[in-house]
Amino acid sequence: MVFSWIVSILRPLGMAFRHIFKYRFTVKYPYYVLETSERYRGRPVLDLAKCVGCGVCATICPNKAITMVNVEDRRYPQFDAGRCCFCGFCAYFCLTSALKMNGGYELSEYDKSNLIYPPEKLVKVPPPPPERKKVVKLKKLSLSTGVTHG
Amino acid sequence: MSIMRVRWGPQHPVSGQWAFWLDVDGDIVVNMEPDIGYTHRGIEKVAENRTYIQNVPVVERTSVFDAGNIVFGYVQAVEELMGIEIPERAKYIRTIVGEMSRIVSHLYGLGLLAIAVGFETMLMWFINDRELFLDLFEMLTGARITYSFFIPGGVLHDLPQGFYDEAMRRLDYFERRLKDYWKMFFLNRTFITRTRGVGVLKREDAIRLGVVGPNLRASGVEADVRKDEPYAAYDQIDFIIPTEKEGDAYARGGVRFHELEQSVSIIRQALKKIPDGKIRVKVPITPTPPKGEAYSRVETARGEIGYYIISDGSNRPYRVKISAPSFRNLLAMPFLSRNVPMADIPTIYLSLDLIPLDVDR
Amino acid sequence: MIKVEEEVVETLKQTFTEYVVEAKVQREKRVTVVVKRERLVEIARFLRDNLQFDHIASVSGVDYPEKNEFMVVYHVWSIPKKVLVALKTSVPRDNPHLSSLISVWEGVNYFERETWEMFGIIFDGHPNLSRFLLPEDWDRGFPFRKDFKLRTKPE
Amino acid sequence: MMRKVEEWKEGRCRLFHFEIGKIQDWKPVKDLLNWARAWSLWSVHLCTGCCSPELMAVACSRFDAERFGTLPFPTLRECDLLFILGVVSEKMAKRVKITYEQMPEPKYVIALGDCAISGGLWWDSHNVVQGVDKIIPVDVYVPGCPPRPEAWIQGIRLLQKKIMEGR
Repeated sequence: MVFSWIVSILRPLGMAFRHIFKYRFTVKYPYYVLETSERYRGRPVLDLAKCVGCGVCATICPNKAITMVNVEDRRYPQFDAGRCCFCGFCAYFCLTSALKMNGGYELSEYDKSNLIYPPEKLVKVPPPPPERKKVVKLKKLSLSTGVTHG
Repeated sequence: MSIMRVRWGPQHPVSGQWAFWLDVDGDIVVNMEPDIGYTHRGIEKVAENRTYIQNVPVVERTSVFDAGNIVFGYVQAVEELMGIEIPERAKYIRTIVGEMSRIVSHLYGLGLLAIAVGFETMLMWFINDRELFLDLFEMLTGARITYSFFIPGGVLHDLPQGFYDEAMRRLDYFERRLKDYWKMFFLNRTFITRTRGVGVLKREDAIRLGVVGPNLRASGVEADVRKDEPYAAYDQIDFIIPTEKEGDAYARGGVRFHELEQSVSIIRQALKKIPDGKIRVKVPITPTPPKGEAYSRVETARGEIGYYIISDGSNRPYRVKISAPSFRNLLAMPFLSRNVPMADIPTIYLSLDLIPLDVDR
Repeated sequence: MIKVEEEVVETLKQTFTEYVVEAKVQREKRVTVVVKRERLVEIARFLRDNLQFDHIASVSGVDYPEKNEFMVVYHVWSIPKKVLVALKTSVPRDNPHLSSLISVWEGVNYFERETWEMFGIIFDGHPNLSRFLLPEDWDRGFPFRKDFKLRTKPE
Repeated sequence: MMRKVEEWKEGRCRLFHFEIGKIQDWKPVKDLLNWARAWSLWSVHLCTGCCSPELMAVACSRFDAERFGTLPFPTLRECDLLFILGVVSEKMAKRVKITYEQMPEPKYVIALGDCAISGGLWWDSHNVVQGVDKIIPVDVYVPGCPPRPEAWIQGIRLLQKKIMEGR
């Protein structure tokens, strides 16, 4: 009985020791980034040529994050990242697929007013920052190399 | 002896988003009263203000830990109101998402239980294995935690290219890990002594207090909505419902652990059996169900959730009642915290897997 | 398949003839019973003791300002029978008193407390009807009533 | 003696004939202090809303925010950083304020998730504070619902930049 108790306590230590030699699991984020999937819902990006200004995105939005604004007597969506819940309904129900949810997730700001994206800012896909070194593929990180734990 | 009133939370590493009032006599807790409402957002009222599809992200925030299963009940209730039958393939995809969500939630809950008994390695391992499924979720739904993937009428997307292989690979790996977990965690002397006999909930008490989910099954009641009233594709899938008799913290952890194994097997079967076909029936952007009411039950990771939706024929629900699992399990918390040492309170709380978000709604 | 549900409806109708306003099988595993509130506790006790409805699922209040009444719905699941019964009763809006079912199903405790807080329905015999979910200094009325209006535009 | 103790408390004790407190204004020392502050942002465990599952992901080994010195720490008297994890209800708002007041200066606040930024999904709710900046000053806003761990880390990096620049 006592022996089995000792074994039960020593076993985890042994298991943890084995993991020292396994592949490193941590993604060193600002320098290496994880590749997000194609469907990842970041900030929406607007295609001005496709947008017909129907306002379905503003109607369906549960948060009222999208409002329609006038730019040169046409109506375009204006997006407030500080309100969006990233449900992706605006892109899914967009009639002409002018909205796509692939604008990335690095949206932090010091100032709240910078979180509002008027149409001319909404069209830009953010470029990758220069400090990036490498994009880590999901597959490499996961199972082909064995255990994913550190 | 004088009895002292101690407040615990909401700013406390273990307490989460709520507080307890503990009447303590020395080190023994005499009485305990939960002080909840710190995350009360009024989901039920807010839902009356939105259309049926807009409500999907809203009801999902009931408990984002288990977002797949929480929305499940809502969309089923709306479908029942509208009288639509979803395609077979959508049912299977929903089953897969629901079970993955259960795995994610149980891993989180067990990880927290591991903290309560002083087992930080286990927390790290559980949360890291949770990432395996969060990656799969990101592949399938496009979000890590809040999926908004089910809408009335079906699901938003089909399974992506290469999902089958990736999922199978991860499940193989995860199954190997589960064996390690059992050896490391559940056969561990430290864990056993700290959870065995703590917070014993007897069968009669569990039923009387209306406890649901793994907590009820750990007390020896075989009640699971997936078997009692099969929804989605659960009637075509072969699985068992793990139960334990003891009703203590160890049993509740054990039931959750065995449910992980069952979930892995369910996902495998569903991925193999999944038929071809459409994933969504056409539903207008603002659905208007006819007058009526529906009560839909779904087994989430924490237990049965009930959605009672009344429609008055307009495009917004007249009343949405969410009978959330943690709210029903909450009554067990004061019951179990009587005449126990104060050090057992975190173990009891985290073994019941109560989530204050779910309680407050 | 639908036998058990009909049996429940028939038994209830026969036992409490005058007090059951309406009893029907909504669909498979769902029974709806509308009762008068005077004999609510007895009907609930009968459901628990004779018909094995032992597991409380939810208590919801519904506000109908046009009819000037609240509907209180108790959903009770039966673990042996695997049937859900919706026990409905209506309360006048200007005098919302209802006897608490805490002596029958102990699980209604927090549900009734929540319903009191959100709708203002007073459950007589409930041990502790005090602030629960809303802030301690809440004074803006009962939020789930229909006459409590929410914002229509974000601030 | 008493005078000396009080001077020590106020950080202006005379040592080697000049006031120590004034050293802090000397630029290299100031930079050093800011650098030290930026890399030891111990954060408070105050879960206000539903971004808490991502707290786990951030604190655990995959994203490991501890690389930047943000260790979640139980005692808020020793913490510098307050994460507002999502929705702040009116009942919680008072506690958020109390928590913020208890923290020692200098202290920083990161609002995570759009419920904390502007009320988000609960723009019409009866019990939700429409933006945590109505109660306490916020340094960095991190949108997302909940924000990805990477976005979370980006917020921490922005805050570090802000501290190091001495703003």
